[in-house]
Amino acid sequence: MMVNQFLVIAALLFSLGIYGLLVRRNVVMVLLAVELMLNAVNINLVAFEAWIRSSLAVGQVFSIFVITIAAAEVGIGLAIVLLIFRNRQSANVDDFDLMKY
Amino acid sequence: MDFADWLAQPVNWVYLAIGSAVIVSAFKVVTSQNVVHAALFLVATLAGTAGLFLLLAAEFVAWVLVLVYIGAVVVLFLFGIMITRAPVVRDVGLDNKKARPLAAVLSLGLFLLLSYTSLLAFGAEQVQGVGEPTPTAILGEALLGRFVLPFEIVGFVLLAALVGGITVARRDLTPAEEEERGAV
Amino acid sequence: MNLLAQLAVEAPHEEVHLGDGGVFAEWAWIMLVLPFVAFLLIIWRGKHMKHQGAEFAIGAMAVNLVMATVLFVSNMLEGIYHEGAVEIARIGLFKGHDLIFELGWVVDGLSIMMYWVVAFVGLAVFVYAVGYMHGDVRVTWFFASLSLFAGSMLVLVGSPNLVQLIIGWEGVGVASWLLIGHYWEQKENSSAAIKAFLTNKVADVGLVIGAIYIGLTLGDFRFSTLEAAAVDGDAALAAVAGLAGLLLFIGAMGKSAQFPFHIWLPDAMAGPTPVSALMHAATMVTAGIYLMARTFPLYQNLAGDVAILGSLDLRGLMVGIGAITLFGMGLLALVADDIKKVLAYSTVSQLGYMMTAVAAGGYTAGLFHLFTHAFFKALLFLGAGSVIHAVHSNNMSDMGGLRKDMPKTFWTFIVGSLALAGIMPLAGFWSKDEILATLDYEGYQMVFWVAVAGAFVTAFYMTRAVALTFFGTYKGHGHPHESPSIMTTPLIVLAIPSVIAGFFNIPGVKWGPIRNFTEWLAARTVAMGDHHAEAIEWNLAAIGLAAGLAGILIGWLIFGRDAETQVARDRVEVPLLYPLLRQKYYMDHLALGLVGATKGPLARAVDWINTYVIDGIVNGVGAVVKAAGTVIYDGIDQRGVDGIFNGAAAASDAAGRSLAKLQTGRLQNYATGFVVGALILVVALVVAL
Amino acid sequence: MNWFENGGALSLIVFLPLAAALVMLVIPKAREEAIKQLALLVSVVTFALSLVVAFAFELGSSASYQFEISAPWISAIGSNYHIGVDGISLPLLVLSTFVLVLSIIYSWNHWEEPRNPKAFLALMLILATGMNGTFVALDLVLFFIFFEVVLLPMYFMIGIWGDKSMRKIPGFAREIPTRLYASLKFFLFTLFGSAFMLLGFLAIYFRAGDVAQRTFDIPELATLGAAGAFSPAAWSIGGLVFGALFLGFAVKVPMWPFHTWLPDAHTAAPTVGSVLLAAILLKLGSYGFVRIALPILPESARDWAPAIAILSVIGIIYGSLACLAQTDMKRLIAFSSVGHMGFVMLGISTLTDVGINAAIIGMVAHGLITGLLFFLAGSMHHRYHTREMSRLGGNQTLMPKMGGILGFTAMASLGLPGLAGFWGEFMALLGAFNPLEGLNVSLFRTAMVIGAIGTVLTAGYLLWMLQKVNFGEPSEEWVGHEFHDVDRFEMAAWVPLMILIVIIGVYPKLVLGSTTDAVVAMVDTAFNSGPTAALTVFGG
Amino acid sequence: MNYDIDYLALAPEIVVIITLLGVLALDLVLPRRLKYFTGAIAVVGLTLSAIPLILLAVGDLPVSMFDGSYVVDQFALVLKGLFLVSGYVVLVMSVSYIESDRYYQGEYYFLILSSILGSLVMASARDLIAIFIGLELTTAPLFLLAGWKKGDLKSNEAALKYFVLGVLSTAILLWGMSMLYGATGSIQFAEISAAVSSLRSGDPMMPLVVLAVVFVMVGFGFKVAAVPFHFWAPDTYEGSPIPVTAYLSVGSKAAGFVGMFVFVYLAVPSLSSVWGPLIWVMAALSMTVANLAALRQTNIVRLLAYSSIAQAGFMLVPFAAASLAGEGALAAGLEATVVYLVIYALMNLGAFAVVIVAVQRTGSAEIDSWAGLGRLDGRLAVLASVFFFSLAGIPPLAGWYAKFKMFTATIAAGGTWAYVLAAVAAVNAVIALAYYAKVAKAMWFDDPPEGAEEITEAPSGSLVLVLTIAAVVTVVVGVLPNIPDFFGEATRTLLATVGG
Repeated sequence: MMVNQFLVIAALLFSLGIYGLLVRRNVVMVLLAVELMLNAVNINLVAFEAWIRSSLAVGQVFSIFVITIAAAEVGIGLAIVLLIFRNRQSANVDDFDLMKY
Repeated sequence: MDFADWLAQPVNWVYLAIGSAVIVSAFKVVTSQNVVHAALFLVATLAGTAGLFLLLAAEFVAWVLVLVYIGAVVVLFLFGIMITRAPVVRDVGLDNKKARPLAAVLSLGLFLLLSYTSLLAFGAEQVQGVGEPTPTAILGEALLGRFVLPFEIVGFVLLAALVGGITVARRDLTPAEEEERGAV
Repeated sequence: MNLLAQLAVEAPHEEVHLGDGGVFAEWAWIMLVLPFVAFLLIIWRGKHMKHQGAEFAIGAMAVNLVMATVLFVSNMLEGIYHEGAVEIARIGLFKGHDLIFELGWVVDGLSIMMYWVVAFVGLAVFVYAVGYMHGDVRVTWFFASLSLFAGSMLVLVGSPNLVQLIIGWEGVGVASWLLIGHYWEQKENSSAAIKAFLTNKVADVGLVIGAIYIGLTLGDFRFSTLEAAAVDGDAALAAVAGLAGLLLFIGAMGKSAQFPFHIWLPDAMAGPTPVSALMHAATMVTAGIYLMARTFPLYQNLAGDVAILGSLDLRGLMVGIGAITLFGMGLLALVADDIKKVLAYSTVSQLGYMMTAVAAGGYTAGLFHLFTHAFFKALLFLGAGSVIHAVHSNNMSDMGGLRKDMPKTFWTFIVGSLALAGIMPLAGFWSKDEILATLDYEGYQMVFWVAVAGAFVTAFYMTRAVALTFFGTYKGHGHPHESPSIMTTPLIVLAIPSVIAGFFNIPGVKWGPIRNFTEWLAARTVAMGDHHAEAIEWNLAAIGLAAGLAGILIGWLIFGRDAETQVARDRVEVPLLYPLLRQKYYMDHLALGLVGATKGPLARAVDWINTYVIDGIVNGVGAVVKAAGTVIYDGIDQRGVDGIFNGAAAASDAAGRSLAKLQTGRLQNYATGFVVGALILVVALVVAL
Repeated sequence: MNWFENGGALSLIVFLPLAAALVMLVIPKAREEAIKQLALLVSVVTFALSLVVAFAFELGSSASYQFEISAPWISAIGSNYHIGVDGISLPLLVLSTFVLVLSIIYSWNHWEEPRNPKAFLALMLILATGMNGTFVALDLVLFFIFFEVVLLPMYFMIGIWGDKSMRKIPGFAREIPTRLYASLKFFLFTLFGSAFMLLGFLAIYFRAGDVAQRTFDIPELATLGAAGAFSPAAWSIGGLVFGALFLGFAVKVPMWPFHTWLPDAHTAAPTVGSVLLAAILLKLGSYGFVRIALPILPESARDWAPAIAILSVIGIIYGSLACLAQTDMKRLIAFSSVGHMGFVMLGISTLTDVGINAAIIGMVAHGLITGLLFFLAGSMHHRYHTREMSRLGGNQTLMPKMGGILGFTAMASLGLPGLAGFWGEFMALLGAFNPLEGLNVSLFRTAMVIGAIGTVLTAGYLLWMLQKVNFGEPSEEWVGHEFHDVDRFEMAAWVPLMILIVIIGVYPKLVLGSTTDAVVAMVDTAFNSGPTAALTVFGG
Repeated sequence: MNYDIDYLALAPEIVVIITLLGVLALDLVLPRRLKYFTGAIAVVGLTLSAIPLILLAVGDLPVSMFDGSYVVDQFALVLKGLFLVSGYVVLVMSVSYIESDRYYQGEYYFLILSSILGSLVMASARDLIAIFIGLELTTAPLFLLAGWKKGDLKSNEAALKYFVLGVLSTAILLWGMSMLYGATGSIQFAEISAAVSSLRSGDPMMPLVVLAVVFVMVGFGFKVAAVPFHFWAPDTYEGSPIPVTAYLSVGSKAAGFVGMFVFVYLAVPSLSSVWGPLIWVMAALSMTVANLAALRQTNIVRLLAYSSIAQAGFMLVPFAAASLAGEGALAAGLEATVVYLVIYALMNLGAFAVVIVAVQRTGSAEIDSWAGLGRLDGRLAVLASVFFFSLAGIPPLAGWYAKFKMFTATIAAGGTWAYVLAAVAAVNAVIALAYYAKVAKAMWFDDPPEGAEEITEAPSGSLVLVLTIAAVVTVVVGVLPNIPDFFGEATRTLLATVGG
């Protein structure tokens, strides 16, 4: 197996994540897209680790950190979604443009 | 090594199977017009990713992914969806349709860029030690030795997310309610 | 080797023995300073004095007269020369030596003559003014200004260098502005004052630049240096002589009201009459002649022969302008109704004589006429003032028959008129004769005849003025009375030199130990090199005298017998010439830059022109310049230059507005921007590397 | 008295006003008299100190810096607290302290709304620190700081106490108060210039040599400059660097076409603000040319000199013509500065000892004269509540003393010989006659002639102003008004100026005696002209 | 492998950790009226953490741990000091603000302290993981703090925008990091540097590395709010509680800069042809776009947001210029940016403190509501003027030296691009003045609203303290720039210790 076959999948996930981030109106959906992107990075890291095979398995360690952080981000994100939803009765991103210019 | 050789390796069949599943489900994550479906497709994507990890000798990471993501994060998402989706007042599309063309172009461009750079850089480099999972002990030692500091710090990230998340997400009592409760 | 060093080793260019003038020459600076002291005293205490400060002015002028007389007499007996200076600035190492600015005083034949004339005429005018201005507005200020006027003139004539000359020169200009505009409640008067100042100022550009040329060429502004260099034929000076000479001449034209700079002078009659007397006799207008005389060696040795245009050399140009002035302005005097304007044009005409003479090489002749003219012109102006004082009008059409009511004024006026007309043996005859002799000797035959014609015209218009004023019947209002003695006494005092001044320079005649005028003036650092007749050339004198007598005769025939002025006027109203003269040769209009006016139908053109005549040249040119100012200010400055700033500000503002619009408030727009930015950067850098 | 001569005196002159301003902050607003007295006392002490310095100054060696001190300041960049005076800066320093005293005296009973003497005087004292500091600074960074320090106080002076009327600005929809527009414009213009000036300073700094040799020290840099270290031949951006400096100084002067802030700022500023702006602040720019731009970048200065000369004469003519179009007396006076500073810059552009001397005496004279004119304009506005010349006619009748002083000052301003204004103009023309060898003589002579013609226009607009303001019958609207002629505070502030105008007019050595050796030394070192044997002949 | 821990070197972090845990614990037990005590604990804790910092500074440096992935050198100490001081100021500022609005105090302080802890880690982090984790710890609490005014829709929105864009930037950053790891096989900066320096143009690896570097820089660019990664800043600044905004504009921004410094100078110094132009563009855009947009602002906080974007642009200038001049100029660029950062932190915090006082009084952050402040409360207006004009860079206030250093480093770098950037910066300095002056104009030149009365009561003691410190330091530093220079000089060790 080539490294690249994983990297391409990662690139695809990452790009899809961007797509989702840009088109989704619901905040939760946006968060899902972000998870895709973070996951793509994990694929990269693990694939590289499998290629490099460093003594400390740095890639895998890194990906564990990323997973952890991603979980934390989701927690924060959902907290914010709840906060907003309670005040606005909406989780649609484009409803929020009180501040501009 | 040409494509036929590549195809001759059985592991690549597995790869193709899992990979296409990951891609399809990821695609559905961002295109599905049903929020719950979208979240479930994320589960599929992540599960597929975990499969890929297994292929890449990252057993431990694969299970972490399954546990943390599928076990916790996606549940969290579903909660979020339930809370925010249920009382939707207006019937609006899930996507901002006007944004689609630009977003599609951008993400396609990004994909081309990312894959081009990667393909150019790594060519036909092969992953090693397929089927030789990294011993979890190594990971454990690394995490508590060389990476003990980030490990500790990441705990504070989680703690902060927890404490802050709760504070932010909880509903504040109105002064009246507060008084009531104080009286009790 | 620089020029100063040369000067230091060479012997001074003295050809005649000159005395040092003694203590009076050393202290002559007092004369220059005293009027300014008087000025300050008048401003400080004048209001509280009995004569509102005239005392200080008169006192200062009296002291000056005493000092000037002592010097004058010494110079009569033995030529004296003294120069003193105080350094007021020094610019180190300028082109190898220091460039020095000095204030000082020079006591030599030329300046002594001027000191005395200024002091004498000045004193007479000051005393007269006490009577004339009695009860008028701002008498204190008037005398302060008069002192300033006289003081500036003294600074000018006492100057040993060009810079101080400029100081005095402009001081005279400012004082004249103050005095002409004395009655500034009326706009015409202040406009006339501005016109005088600005016309002079335009000419002063020539003086200043000329001074710079000379000063920097020689490395020194001193006249003595200039004279020496001119006599030596210094090569550096010779190279700039033509241009510098022309520039100085332009300056002189302004002050001395030579055509076409004469335009300011008639308007300057807006000031009180004593001012006119002082201005036309002793100060201001003589300054130009004085400058020509002071720098005479330059013209005589270097500049005169520099070609200006084709075969016309600088000297020819100057003589020609003098000639135009002396004849043309005389004609204008012929048609003026305002008695002061008659005298004013007369002055311009006489200045033309002086300029012609000096330019032609008649250093002494020109100055001699300046000398005699000062007395009788002051006398005439003061006489006119006396008449005006009596009839409360400047116009001769309001006068007539005054000889019985104002005998002292009448007789002194007659003396002045005869002197001006050049009737033997009064002062004017001798000086005019000398000018004619000079023109003849220097070979300016045509100009000679112009001068003769001018003499005729002079006699003619003075006869007209006398006839219209003192003969015939009184046409004004009220009953005119003779002026008080404080006014008539100066008339009488001035009448004396008007009669006798000419005797001091009769060629070939010497009065005991008193040297003649030629020798007085010759007391300079270098010889002037002008021609002096050995004896009276009677043929020339006869021509001049005949012209004068003819003028009187014809004038009397026209104006004397028939006192009805209107009729008289009609007789001389030659078609074409008369309107031309009435409109002062349209010079004002020319100055307006409106030459094209003649192209249209004449009537309309004249009408159109007349509308612009009212405020005269300064307001006319002023209007053009101010229009230019408006264009510059409104069009270019406010719209263009300032517009760039305002435009930049507005553009920033607009850019800010549109950039702020990028901040739509939509999260996904932000994300799009984010991604687009990142992608562009990556692609650009990947491609670039 | 060692400390006194080793920088102590100058430091006191510079920082005493600042200290007083700080002290003033703790005095309660209500104790107005105490505040005023403190300000006056400090300004008088500063002035006295500057006089002591002037008298103790060795005129014999005016080319070298005296009362000098150099102490380490910003060690990282080798910038020092280096101050000192030479013959060039001495007259300007004295002028600066002198005008401050007069301004404070004048302020005694002239307060613009919203009054607040405490703030006003404090700003004035801070301003003084900036002004004095600029004239003594011998380090580029220090110079820059002081140069900029004047901005804030002046900004506030204009903005708070300035003209309250409204103005329509092209390109903007709403009318805005004149003072706001003017204050911001002043600030932006100057900052724009000085930002580039700073870049120029830095470029010079880095060009000065290796890390150890880099310096901001003006005398050292001047030595290097004379040796050709910054010549465009060896340093491709040398000309650009001069351009950057030029931008900074020319805005301040202001030279055409960077002048447009000036009429607005002057017109809108409160009287004392206009006075200080005209009398001192403008000089900072021209002083910068003499102190920094020319000695450090002599070769580039040569290249730029014709351009500067052309801009100067444009300024002279343009300023005068613009004056003719004015209806507002104060604005007219403001525009006149453009013309007068044109002469100063013409002098500087000749790069000769005469021209630069002319510039300095021109600066001093302009400071005295235009300062006085602004005092007068302010006082008249105070009484008539208008600056429209068409309404002011007959001022001479209503207030004879005021009219007389105005007449005198106008005469001085038009460059009447015998008064201070003459020397700057005349010597600038002298300088333009024979510019530095190598410069285009005919260009400069043309400039000379145009400049001389400019004097006529100058006379024109000033006389015209006098005619409109002073002469004629008073307007109907003033019938029944009682006008107080010049009061004693005004007299106290103005008479010294008038006396000095006359004294310098009659005895310019008062200024030139101090400057000449210093200028000659500067020109000699920078342009290596030295004494030339032959006199330049016409056309040569 | 020896992964010994030098506890002294970690002491500042440990003290902060103890403090934040203490705060959290105390918050549980304290009754509501005593909750403010948590703030006091936080302040004291931060003060205490400065002690080991000083001990370290005088001790033997540098200390290197975990294979050199965590280094305590002078650079780290200076920046840690900066984080502690600005954190300290923000905490002090927060006391009255948080108190007055019934916010959750204990949690608030806990989160602020967490963020500070993250910054401290970043300053010493010398590998990708550590710096990533540090960055996350710095940022994550701020996502929540931005929404701390829970009932305020603007605050909600601020949190949301900050969060989503923050996560996006994290993802991009991570992609870059992962690629760097793949390309070099290491996460350690020194090793990455060694691997990367052998790359030549045309190497198939090059585009990937370029992409990775840009992506990482995008992540840091987001933190420092450089254009075009600034979009969140105006909205988030405006909506967040003002002390949080102050911290965002100072502490968090500084953390972004630290990340940039360390990454650029230690991990990919040889790729200056990549990050140099990148930073150049970000600098030029940040200055120009933000300054122009700021001209239009009517809300003071939003104005300060744009201002801080523009200031970030100014800070990037020497950085960009240094990259163009090669190795020698890097130190000068670093020093200039650090000096700028230090000065900026002080004056910007001062400005925010003034805003807090004014907002507490008028209840509005619109510039118009400041009209006539000069007459109503002269002292506050003077302080505000000091800070705003210092931000504008008017001597003798400290801001001038920041700009001066910036120009110095830029000109020192030399070359056309540096000069162009300097010119752009110069023009922008002028534009910036226009809007800073707008605030001064409102305070001093506009008339106070009808019926407004002179304000005599002083703001709360903690704010007075902050204002006084910031103002005094702003003026003193402006007159004696040796002080920030001292710190700037010290940071040069970053280049000396690792790789050189």
